[in-house]
Amino acid sequence: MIRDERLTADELQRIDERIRDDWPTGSAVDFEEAIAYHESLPAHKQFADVLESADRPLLQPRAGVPCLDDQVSLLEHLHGEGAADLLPTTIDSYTRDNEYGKAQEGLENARESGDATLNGFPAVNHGVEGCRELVDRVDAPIEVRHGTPDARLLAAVTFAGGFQSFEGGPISYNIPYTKEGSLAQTIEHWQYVDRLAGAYTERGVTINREPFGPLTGTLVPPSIAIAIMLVEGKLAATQGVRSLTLGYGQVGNVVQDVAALRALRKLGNEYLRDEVCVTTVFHEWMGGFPPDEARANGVIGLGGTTAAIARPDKVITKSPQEFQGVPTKEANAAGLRTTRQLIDMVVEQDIVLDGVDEEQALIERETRCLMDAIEAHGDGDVAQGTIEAFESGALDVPFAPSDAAEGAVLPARDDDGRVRIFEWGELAMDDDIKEIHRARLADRAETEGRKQSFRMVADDVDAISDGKLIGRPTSDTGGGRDGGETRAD
Amino acid sequence: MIRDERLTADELQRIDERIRDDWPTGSAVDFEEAIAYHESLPAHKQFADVLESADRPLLQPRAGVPCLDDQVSLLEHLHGEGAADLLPTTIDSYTRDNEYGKAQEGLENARESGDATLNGFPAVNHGVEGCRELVDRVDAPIEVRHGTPDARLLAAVTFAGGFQSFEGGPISYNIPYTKEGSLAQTIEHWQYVDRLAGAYTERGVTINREPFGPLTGTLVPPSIAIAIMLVEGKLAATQGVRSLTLGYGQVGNVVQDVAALRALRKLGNEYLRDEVCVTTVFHEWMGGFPPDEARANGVIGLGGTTAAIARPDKVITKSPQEFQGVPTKEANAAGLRTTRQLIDMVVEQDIVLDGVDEEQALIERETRCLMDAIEAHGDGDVAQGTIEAFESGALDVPFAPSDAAEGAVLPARDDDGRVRIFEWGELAMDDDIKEIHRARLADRAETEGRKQSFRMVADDVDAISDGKLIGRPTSDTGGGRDGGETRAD
Amino acid sequence: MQLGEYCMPTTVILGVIGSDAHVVGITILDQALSAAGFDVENLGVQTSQEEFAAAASEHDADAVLVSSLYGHAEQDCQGFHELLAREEVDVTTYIGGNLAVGQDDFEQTRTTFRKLGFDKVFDSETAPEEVIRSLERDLGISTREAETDRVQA
Amino acid sequence: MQLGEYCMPTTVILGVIGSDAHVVGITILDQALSAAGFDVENLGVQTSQEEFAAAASEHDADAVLVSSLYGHAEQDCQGFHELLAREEVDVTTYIGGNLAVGQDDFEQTRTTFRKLGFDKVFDSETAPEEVIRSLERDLGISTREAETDRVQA
Ligand code: B12
Ligand code: B12
Repeated sequence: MIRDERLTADELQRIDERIRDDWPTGSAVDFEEAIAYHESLPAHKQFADVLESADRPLLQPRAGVPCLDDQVSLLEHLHGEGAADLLPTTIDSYTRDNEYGKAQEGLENARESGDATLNGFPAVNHGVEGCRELVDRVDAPIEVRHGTPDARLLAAVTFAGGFQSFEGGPISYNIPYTKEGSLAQTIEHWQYVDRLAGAYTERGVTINREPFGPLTGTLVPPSIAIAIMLVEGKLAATQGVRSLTLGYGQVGNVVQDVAALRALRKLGNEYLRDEVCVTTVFHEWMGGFPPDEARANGVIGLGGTTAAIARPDKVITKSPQEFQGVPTKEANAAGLRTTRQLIDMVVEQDIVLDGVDEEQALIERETRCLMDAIEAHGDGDVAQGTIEAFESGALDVPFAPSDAAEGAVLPARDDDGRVRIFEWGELAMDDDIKEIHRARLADRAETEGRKQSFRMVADDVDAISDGKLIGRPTSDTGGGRDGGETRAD
Repeated sequence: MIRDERLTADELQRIDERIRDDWPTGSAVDFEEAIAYHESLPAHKQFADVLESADRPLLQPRAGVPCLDDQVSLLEHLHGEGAADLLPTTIDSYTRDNEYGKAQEGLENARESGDATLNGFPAVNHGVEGCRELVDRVDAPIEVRHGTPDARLLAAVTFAGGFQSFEGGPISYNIPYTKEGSLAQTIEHWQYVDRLAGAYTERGVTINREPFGPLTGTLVPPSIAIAIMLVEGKLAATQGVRSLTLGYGQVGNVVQDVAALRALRKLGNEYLRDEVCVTTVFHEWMGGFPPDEARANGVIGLGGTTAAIARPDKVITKSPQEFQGVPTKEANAAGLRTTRQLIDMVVEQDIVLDGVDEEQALIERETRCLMDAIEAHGDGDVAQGTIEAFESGALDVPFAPSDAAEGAVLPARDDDGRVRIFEWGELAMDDDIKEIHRARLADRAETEGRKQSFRMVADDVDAISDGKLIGRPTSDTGGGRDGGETRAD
Repeated sequence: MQLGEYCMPTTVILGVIGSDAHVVGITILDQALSAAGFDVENLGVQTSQEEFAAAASEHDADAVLVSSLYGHAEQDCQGFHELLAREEVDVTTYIGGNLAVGQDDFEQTRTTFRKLGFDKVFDSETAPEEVIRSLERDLGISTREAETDRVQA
Repeated sequence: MQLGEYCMPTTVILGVIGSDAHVVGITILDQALSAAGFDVENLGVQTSQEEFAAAASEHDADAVLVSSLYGHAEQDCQGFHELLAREEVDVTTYIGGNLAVGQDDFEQTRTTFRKLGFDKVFDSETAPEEVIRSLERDLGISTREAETDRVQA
């Protein structure tokens, strides 16, 4: 039975050896030699230092293409034209499935045809040497961003390859990203990743770890996201991780977003041991985008404004082409600059919003309910508690594709646009908190003169792409995606 | 000596006849027949009604090209693709100078070459028929936007031509727009414009009038802008105008902008007679824009957010191409949609900002100082008082190109980015208010470790186009427009 | 709209193909199609070609709706129609979502997937209502057609 | 930088041509040039060709700096250099600002105004510092050149 305990040196080594056999490039991984490589990197490529010592929110985009040279010029563009502070390397979907063979095929196709036949950079296939070439040629810290449930080989290769930051975690890269993986298994896999990060850290090479806060990106209630961040943070800290960036995805209500980021920071510092340096990352709206670049810029603008008020340590930006598909590098850089302009115009302003404290208090209480439930489910062990809590539905994520989550919780916006919970399933929450949500949603239902139903949830899912925050019923059914109102009832 | 008194019917007629001789198209103006034409317009083209009955901020762009067909398709594009609620017709610069001959030349050139050799639509040259064709072919209310100090013939032609809204005023279209025109003269000229609007209004055809709030668009302290709006409102009301939209240009500090719009609305209702329906218009940032569309979208985004919080009746949008030159119709429509998305995402949120009330109280007190000074200078007559107050410097506008204003007042941002006054000249302001500004600016000077100087003003002028709100000194002198720091001292 | 209004229940298979985990779109489609009276068999995300084929034959489906968002649709659908043919599954097939990697031209994408054998190809701006209308037309569900005409007249 | 560092004061005429009233740019330029030690004769906005020519000859100017923002520069500058020649004013002439209506290509704009006789054409991204550097070079102000070299070395 998996428990939240530190892997021993032996276990680490055993897994390490086994995992490196999964693909030929694994054999090039050599821990001692990798430490030496990291030590040779200049200060401005040391991810954790750059992030933790910044005096304003740093910006980071998402970006990954199959071939090395293309990835270099993509990142150079985002660094130069986009003025990104931190760079990403987004991994392709085959690698996420550990299908290195298919990734190899895609990579070779891409090399021949010049087409982007993979939706990211197959770092395992590029191997330690390829990764280092990337790190050497690009002049800023780079993080591995992926969505891989079993990221062990990816971590082994990319850490040795010079990357000093690694996104994901056993829950956040399981529940939103897979159908069948069990949590027991992903927790075990990520214990290795975190232990490996810890081993580097102990040798003076800090590997920053970043649990994926937005989860399904779709109306995730803040307390659910924060609880999962705390769990992943605790699991990582146990394995020796000392630089943790906890994430949160914008929901679009400014007060709620600011409150959530504050709650995340506060609870992160409270729940995680003192030795851990906790930073926060704010993801610009992760749900469906408007199918129009001008409107998408409005969504990005709200993200920038919110970031300027909440002041997270890092912001993951979106591009105006988010709706359509993987953005061009120009569009990606544009999203960075729009965000930068907004942050820099607003960040020096002393903006204090009414109601943030109350909302923050509510989010904190909700999060504590969930954390207490996890604690209770696991008899004090957070690994076991998480597994059991998901099993019972005490912990749940809306729109989770994974069999490991009930997916019974349904969110909807209240009359002010804050994300509340409409269908609780078995979520572990005090009754008086449920009552608050119920009352807020009742207000909305009354405003709209309709009952709370899945229809409301569906309308909220489409609202931002349709140009609004709240999915109000419309009489006008002509306009694209909000059609159906009159007929699907 | 010009006084704030209503023109008699005789005076109106006399001017009317004289002015119509200034260009051949003037002879087609027939008041009675024009009333009939206006009465024939459908409800959704009645400007004042549409504006005054709206339940959310309406959007309006700026746009004008020389030829009629082009203007029609430009406006149709902005209405269709940009979803503009209200449309503009921006007049060319020759017409603004009453150089109808040159405008004619430009128009003919444009017709032959297809190039836009004029920077706007020469409405006088198009005449009553041309204007009506525009009004007929375009399916939304249209306003005349210009910058013409002597707009008498333009008003006569465009009112008869079916336009129901007319921007400008004797101060706001003098001080920022000309070097030599005297205020006595522009007040006289605008008394005619307003009286004509009043005459239509009395016959049931409401002509909406919109004093130009942003003035020089460059760090104008809110109270100065508001005082001028009140003066122009009072002058217009005397002549019978009953639909007044008072304007304000964004300064970029959210609290100050929200406070200013509230003060404008409140003082507008207080200073103007009960019969006048007062609405407000918010202009997205009117100063120098960033030379980059992505960053410009950030500026527009902040405008939209501010509008959503302050909820003016109307918003004049900017395009991402503002820096470069007259925007393409696509860019213009994009600015509208970015703004719309932001407003619609934020407007339903209950956002209450700390400090708005205090800032609003300060702005109101400042405005009252200026209004009292005008009252005193004119012995109770607002026309005379305004002229004398500008003469003495008791009323002044920063960066005014006009000889009629001292132009002695210099603004600078405080440490929070609010626009304060750094050099007062003779501006009529209570000492304790001056003390508040002084203290705020001293804070900034201290933060920056430099003295208050014109250099600070110049840095603030460039700040937004350089990507910041406040023009802080930078060590990095490499970057474009902020160069010079090290050498020009 | 009640189930009873159809002469016989129309069954559609719905799922996300390949290793794609984008579930929100099919969740919305499932809800809308069910509300409109279809029998929806929702296979969820990360569904293989074989699972689609098996479900279609097991439920004697009228249509198979394949969703793909993550950009690997073309690879994931290679040989799918051949498989259906081998399994003697004769159904209307739709594919929809974000079908290409990057900022591609949709007409080109449509051609690609039509060539792969799909009867219809939908972009990611597709509203559930369009899918319902299209299924009605393609599956010849006349009650609703008639009603639609009335409503739109 | 003190005036005294120049061998003799360098006089520049500054103004906005035509009926253009955009004053902010020349206000900034005036301040920066004055601070850098130039004698600046600022004619303000809405200055005619004749006023520019008269001021240049009256002050025995070294350079004339014409600003235009509102998009009518080309019309406003027709014949300007012929006028200067007639008045026997021999000065370095610069023009800068937003010189064309609309989203034009700057290279084309530069050609247009070079043809009209301007020695140099600046776009609206020009920082005051660039103008100072350029004037130093074109007017052969060597003290500052030397100093610049030192500073940049
Ligand atoms: C939310 C989201 C996520 C969430 C998904 C959570 C979940 N499990 O569902 C998370 C964050 C986990 C995620 C992950 C990834 N994502 Co994603 N994601 C999105 C996003 C923002 C919204 C998708 C969504 O939910 N829309 C709302 C629903 C209601 O709309 P919809 O899905 O489009 O479905 C509608 C229509 O398309 C249509 N439709 C859909 N299917 C079908 C089928 C038929 C037959 C028909 C008729 C109609 C139809 O009807 C639906 C209802 O109206 C989109 C971009 C966007 N659209 O704004 C990117 C996007 C789809 N993702 C993308 C990518 C690349 C990924 C990742 C590979 C990369 C990464 N950065 O991690 C991973 C993939 C992981 C995996 N294994 O699948 C790309 C795809 C690129 C491409 N195709 O070229 C997009 C376009 C973003 C981008 N611009 O880069 N993503
Ligand atoms: C503020 C502003 C106004 C204010 C001006 C107040 C005033 N009296 O100064 C107001 C609102 C009144 C106004 C009016 C108009 N404006 Co205006 N305005 C602007 C805006 C937003 C900023 C200009 C500014 O002050 N910049 C800050 C200063 C510091 O920079 P600058 O002027 O560019 O000057 C710098 C450089 O260009 C350079 N430079 C300038 N001149 C010279 C000369 C030389 C020799 C050299 C070397 C360098 C140089 O150095 C300066 C210092 O760095 C610009 C768009 C923008 N740039 O973002 C539009 C803009 C210039 N305006 C424009 C227009 C069309 C108008 C109007 C005709 C139309 C209208 N809508 O009313 C009227 C014109 C009235 C008139 N008679 O002139 C257009 C011009 C279009 C074109 N050229 O194709 C612009 C580009 C906006 C747009 N995109 O449509 N405007």
